[in-house]
Amino acid sequence: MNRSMRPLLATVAIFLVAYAAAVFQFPGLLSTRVLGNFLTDNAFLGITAVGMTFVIISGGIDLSVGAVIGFTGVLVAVLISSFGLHPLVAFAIALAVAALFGAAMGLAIHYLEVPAFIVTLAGMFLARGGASVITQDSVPINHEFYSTISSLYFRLPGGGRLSFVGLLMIAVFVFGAVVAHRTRFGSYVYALGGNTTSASLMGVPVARTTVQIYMLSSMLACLAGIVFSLYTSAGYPLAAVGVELDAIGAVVIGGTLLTGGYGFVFGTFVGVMLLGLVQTYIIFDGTLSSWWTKIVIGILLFLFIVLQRLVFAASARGDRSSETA
Amino acid sequence: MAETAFRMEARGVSKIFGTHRALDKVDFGLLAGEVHALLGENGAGKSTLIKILTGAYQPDGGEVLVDGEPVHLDSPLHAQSFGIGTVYQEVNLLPNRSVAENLFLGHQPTRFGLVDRKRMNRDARVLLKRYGLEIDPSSELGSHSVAVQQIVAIARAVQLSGKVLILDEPTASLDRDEVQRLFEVVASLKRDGLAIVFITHFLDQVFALADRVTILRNGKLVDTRRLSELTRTDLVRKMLGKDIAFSGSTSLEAQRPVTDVLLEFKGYGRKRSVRPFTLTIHKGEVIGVAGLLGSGRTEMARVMFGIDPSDEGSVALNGKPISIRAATDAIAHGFGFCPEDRKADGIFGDLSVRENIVIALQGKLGWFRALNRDEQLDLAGQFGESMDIRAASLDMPVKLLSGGNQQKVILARWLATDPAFLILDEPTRGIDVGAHAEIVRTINRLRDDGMALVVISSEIDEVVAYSSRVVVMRDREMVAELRGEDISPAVIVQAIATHGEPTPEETAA
Amino acid sequence: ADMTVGFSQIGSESGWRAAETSVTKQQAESRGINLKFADAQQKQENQIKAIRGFIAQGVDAILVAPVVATGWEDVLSEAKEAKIPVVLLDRGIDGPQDLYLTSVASDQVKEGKVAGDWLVGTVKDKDCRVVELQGTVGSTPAINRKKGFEEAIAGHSNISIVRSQTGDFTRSKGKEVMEGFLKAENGGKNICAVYAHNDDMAVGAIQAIKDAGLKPGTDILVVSIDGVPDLFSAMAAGEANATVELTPNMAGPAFDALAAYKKDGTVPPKFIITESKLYTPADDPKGEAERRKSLGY
Amino acid sequence: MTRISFGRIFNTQTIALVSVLLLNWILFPGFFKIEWQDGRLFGSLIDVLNRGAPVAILAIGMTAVIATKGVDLSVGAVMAMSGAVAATLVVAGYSGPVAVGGALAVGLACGLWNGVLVAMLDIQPIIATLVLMVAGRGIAQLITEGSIVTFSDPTLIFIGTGSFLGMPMPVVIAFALMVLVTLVVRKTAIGLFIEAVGVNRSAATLAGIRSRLLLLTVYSVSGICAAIAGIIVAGDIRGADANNAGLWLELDAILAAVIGGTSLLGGRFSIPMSVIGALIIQAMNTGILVSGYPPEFNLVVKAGIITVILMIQSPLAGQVLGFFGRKKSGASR
Ligand SMILES: Nc1ncnc2c1ncn2[C@@H]1O[C@H](COP(=O)(O)OP(=O)(O)OP(=O)(O)O)[C@@H](O)[C@H]1O
Ligand SMILES: Nc1ncnc2c1ncn2[C@@H]1O[C@H](COP(=O)(O)OP(=O)(O)OP(=O)(O)O)[C@@H](O)[C@H]1O
Ligand SMILES: [Mg+2]
Ligand SMILES: [Mg+2]
Repeated sequence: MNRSMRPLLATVAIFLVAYAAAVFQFPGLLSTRVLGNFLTDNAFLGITAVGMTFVIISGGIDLSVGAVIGFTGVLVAVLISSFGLHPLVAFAIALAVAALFGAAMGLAIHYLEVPAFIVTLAGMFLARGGASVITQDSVPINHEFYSTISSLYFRLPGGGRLSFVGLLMIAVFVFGAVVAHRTRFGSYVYALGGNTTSASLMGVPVARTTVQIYMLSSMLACLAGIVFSLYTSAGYPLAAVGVELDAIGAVVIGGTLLTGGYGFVFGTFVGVMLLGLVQTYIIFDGTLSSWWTKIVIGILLFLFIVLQRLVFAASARGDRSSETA
Repeated sequence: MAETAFRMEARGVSKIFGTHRALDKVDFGLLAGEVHALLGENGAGKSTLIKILTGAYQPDGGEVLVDGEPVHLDSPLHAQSFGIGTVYQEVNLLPNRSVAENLFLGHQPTRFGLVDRKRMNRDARVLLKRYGLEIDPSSELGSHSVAVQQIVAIARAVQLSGKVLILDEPTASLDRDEVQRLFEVVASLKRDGLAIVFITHFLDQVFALADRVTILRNGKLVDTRRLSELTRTDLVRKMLGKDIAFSGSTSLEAQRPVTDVLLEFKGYGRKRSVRPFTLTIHKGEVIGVAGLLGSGRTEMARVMFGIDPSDEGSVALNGKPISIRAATDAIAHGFGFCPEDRKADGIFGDLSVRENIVIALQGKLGWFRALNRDEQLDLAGQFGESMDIRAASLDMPVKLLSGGNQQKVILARWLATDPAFLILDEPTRGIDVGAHAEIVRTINRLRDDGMALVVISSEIDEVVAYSSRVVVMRDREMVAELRGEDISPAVIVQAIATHGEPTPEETAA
Repeated sequence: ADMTVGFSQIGSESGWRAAETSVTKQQAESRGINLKFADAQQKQENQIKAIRGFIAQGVDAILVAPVVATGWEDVLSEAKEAKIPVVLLDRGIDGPQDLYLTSVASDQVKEGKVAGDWLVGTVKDKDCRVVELQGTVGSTPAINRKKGFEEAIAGHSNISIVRSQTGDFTRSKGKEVMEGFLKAENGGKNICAVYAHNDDMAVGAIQAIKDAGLKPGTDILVVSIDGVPDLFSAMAAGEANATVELTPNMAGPAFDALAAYKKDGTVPPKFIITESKLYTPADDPKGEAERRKSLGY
Repeated sequence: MTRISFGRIFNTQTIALVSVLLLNWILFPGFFKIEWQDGRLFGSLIDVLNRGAPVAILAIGMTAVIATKGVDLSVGAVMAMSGAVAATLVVAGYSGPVAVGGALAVGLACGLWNGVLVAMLDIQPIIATLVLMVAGRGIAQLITEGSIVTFSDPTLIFIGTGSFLGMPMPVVIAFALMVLVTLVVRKTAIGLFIEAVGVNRSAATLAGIRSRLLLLTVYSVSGICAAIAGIIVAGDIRGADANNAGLWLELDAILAAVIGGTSLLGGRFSIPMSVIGALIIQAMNTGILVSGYPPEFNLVVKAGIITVILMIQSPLAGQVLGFFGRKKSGASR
């Protein structure tokens, strides 16, 4: 078995066990309604996390995604409500802006040799600030296109809904998995995460790939912003604050190493579902105060990480121990 | 140079790092169907020239021509498009990806725009077979030893090279069989008309393979000649600019009197790493460790040094049992260890040469007895000089030194701790003839000073040259301990090669 | 049967919010209501998740303190489909009114206006340069309280807002921003009053004024909104001049409305507006501070 | 270090700091005015130092962590916790020094916890410290039950707002801490070991450095620094605001370290430079405050200035400048 598969399998196993345990306590969790909600409610997070997976596999990080979601929502809302553009046109404009934004960050990371953490932090300030310069209010979007989309869903037996945005997220995951694991671009991404010098000597176009990675991340964050605006029919400059940390958390819980080079897009999917499960569990429980909610989320995060390490360590024991320390 | 039909040519290239002229107006031409050896001391500028020829560096002067046309190679990818395949000095592959992907990265076979993994793995298997390597192409490259990675790097370069193949010290971590296979491959590529550059510090290999040689010294071109016009001594003189006395492969002068026992490993071993071994080491003794790649020599060293602590057996120092659970324990007992993978486990790339040299001693002194800057400079200067480390300044980052000089820095680091027992894992890998002789001399000197050493090496001649005893590893097990008369290349090779049937020593024991 | 009510709270970003949560819990307990509490950590998406979760559990009613006005239609229609009444607490939403049973909230614009009116009444014809400590940029209360205050002083050219910066609704930012204002306005000599969008920032500002060697409440008037105990204490010490109370008991009226609705289908008024009462040093600030101690501010 | 050459004083960080200060002066002419009032110095420049102190203190610990190739996201939450503990202790009747001791102990405990996760369990620092970043604020709120615990303990208030020789206490504390930590890392071998572990942990272990113990120490120092910063901000507002104390300050601290020239990839570090980085950030914030621009522009301005600073610092800029420099010297030859 491939060594790098192990954290992924560990995550899947943990998810299944955790879900089973939660269902045992609250049988209501095993309904199509809850499952449908898992997809719909986490769609924007999932889409963001796909982009984040690429960034992290390449050894980088993108702190700007939450702000890009907020910015996109505001931009789209203003374009539709104030300028009367068709949503699809507004989407295209937003995606183009996001692509430029991501490209600028990628260029800065590569040519200025500033760590991604800092470049994307500045990007976060810029996007968040840009959104509040456009408007400070939350801008409602009243367009029939929006109502059409939100009425697009499959009804599942048992009252659940398989919504358009949920399906879109799945499509993005499939797309992400194919790109990561089945294209040359994908192999370049892993190459950068493995060792940038080696990658460059092996003929990987490092500059181009770096720029493409951050473009991809920003564009997926933008798509997530569009989904968020569909989800709420509005744009709000403070939307999705802190989503970057959720996305990073999902990616890492999904078995991708923050140091780069290893990871699976599908793992991220499981990571997103795990986070969703934790939140749903806390809601079903309904007795946790604000502070206990934070503490419990922290504890669960800790347990997942430790569990993953244990599973990883147990299965890696036989290997040539290359990591000394 | 009268020939004009160069496949690839560098005309008057220069490269300046800061104030250091790594290359100074060097001309270098490659003919189709030749093996061209590029020789020079550590730091002579060989790797730098290669990097310019392959677009990894941009020259500060001069030009590069392919088939007579001046080209501007702006990246290794660009060079690849001209059919130039390269193995760089340090294995530059991706340990996190599969073997097959490392072979084909950037050129993966695709179907409908998607990478066709099945075919890629199939092709990889076929390709590697040529080098006698039967490993799972979908396995992670990092899970294989340096040697395997080296072979993969070679296979990748060969497969990318339509016109020119450049090999920068490809044989440094290969054993005889593998070197032989590589030579066969090179010979056949030569017949196919490729121009091949070959960098090595092994003169035997130069004479076995090369048609012409180019010699660099201190970044300047010394000479380009047909090999047949040169003798071994000529070569060395041109490289060093002076004569050196060859110590030759004379075995130990005489049986020296057995001195005090320093260390005794009894049934020492570690599960899944190395089978229990028993070894007594005396003061003033060099124990050579021979074995095939992957035979567990490195593992043995790691267990001795406590990096992978033993889970069986005992060890005694000067007759008193000690326990070695971590590297710090070993160091506290006066051990030292130069690891085999200098990039990953040895050097601190961003730290200065000075800091790299003092760090082990400082580690021994602890957190609060800091050596001040002057003491550090003294120490670094002293050991830098005795090891003949070529660095523009002791304060430059060690990563800017040539590979051989980095190796000397690590050796100096341990000598500075004044160890009683030193383990050297492949200490001469990638080191030029001058330095090689230097290190062998150092080993001998240390032994005469009463230090005990364990030296792992794939160079059997070298092992013979300095060992008081030789232990042979096979399949992670110590299978033989040779001494006296038995320390000869023939016996060692036989002990390594013997499969199944016990060696004479074992039956005797 | 016992009623189970889900409560989606924004988070715990301020003392007032903590008080609202604890008052809601107290009110639920005293009525024998089983309260399911979900903290959204300031995120709308978490609130939507919580509401969906409540629907999936089949609660009898849902209370929401919406973090932002927009974006509730889809999820509230789901609640409606599931025949679960929804009551909005503390803030309203943009959207069709049939999506919720009622909204229990203060009028934030009015809060700002009450504060502004007080200032207008206090300074009369004197020139007054006001500095404003805004809430979090883009948050609804910040926008509305600014709007209300500006409306109140609109007709009075002697009163003008000379500086306005965000203090993020926090004490320490309120203090830091006030320090900056004091420096920028001639050591505070040019400032006649400070208007803070919440009491926490006002408390910070009071400290900054004191540090600058001026007397808050006398040299610089202090007016703010919320009515938290610490501000009443400051008022008792003569360091604050006015606060507009925002009651943390939004849940009481909400539970009453729900109980009546469940019992015989009485439809409550669409908007239950809580009182925006002005407190000045004349209103026994010491006693007010004491009275609020147990509410979890 | 004793050897400070002029080349080290005139570096990009100090130039950036001076530029931002000058920019502030252009926007607000009274910026450099300093007065003596009530036995202490008073002025915008002092505000920059005073308000910058908590982030500077965080940056001191953060720099050491980053130099080991780590990062500590939990410092903001640790600030909230230590403030909460100090406040509840004095409210419960304990003396000020006891409260300070309790808060520092909390910081140490948090640092040890992070250190154990990173050094013993080999969890990646970002994730390891994310745990405490999330849970820590919850714990702080649990301690204060979500409210702001106000106090009037003179010790704590003195730490937050007192002054010593005319300088605000936070500035004095930050300066003392900077000198102390700098001396400790440079006069012992600890600095070298931190850099060695950051550059190549595996080689450091092989060279006999107790890298686990070192990491544990470094994260503990970061925790203690965060606790000190937490006491300061609590003392400053005379209350522990568990909800907001230190919120997002971890990002400022990281930014300060990076502006100060410490690479997120570990290795070389300079604590005084990180402190200057923190002052640059605060000078920026104060400048925005006194300039009177509407707050919507705060973040955009901040992003712009960061970008400019990073561009000046980048190797590319160095090459461009070096290129012109070389050309000039070449011509003069
Ligand atoms: N990136 C760099 N920056 C500064 N100096 C460098 C750099 N790369 C190489 N050098 C210096 O250039 C000189 C030539 O190095 P090079 O690696 O080409 O030597 P080499 O002949 O390949 O030696 P070896 O046999 O040890 O591999 C050395 O002195 C080295 O220190
Ligand atoms: N030719 C090979 N084919 C497959 N695996 C190999 C080969 N060579 C080495 N390995 C792997 O590398 C592992 C350990 O090699 P290691 O480096 O410890 O051995 P060594 O005797 O020290 O050799 P050297 O130091 O010369 O590389 C082996 O257990 C084996 O799995
Ligand atoms: Mg070389
Ligand atoms: Mg080995």
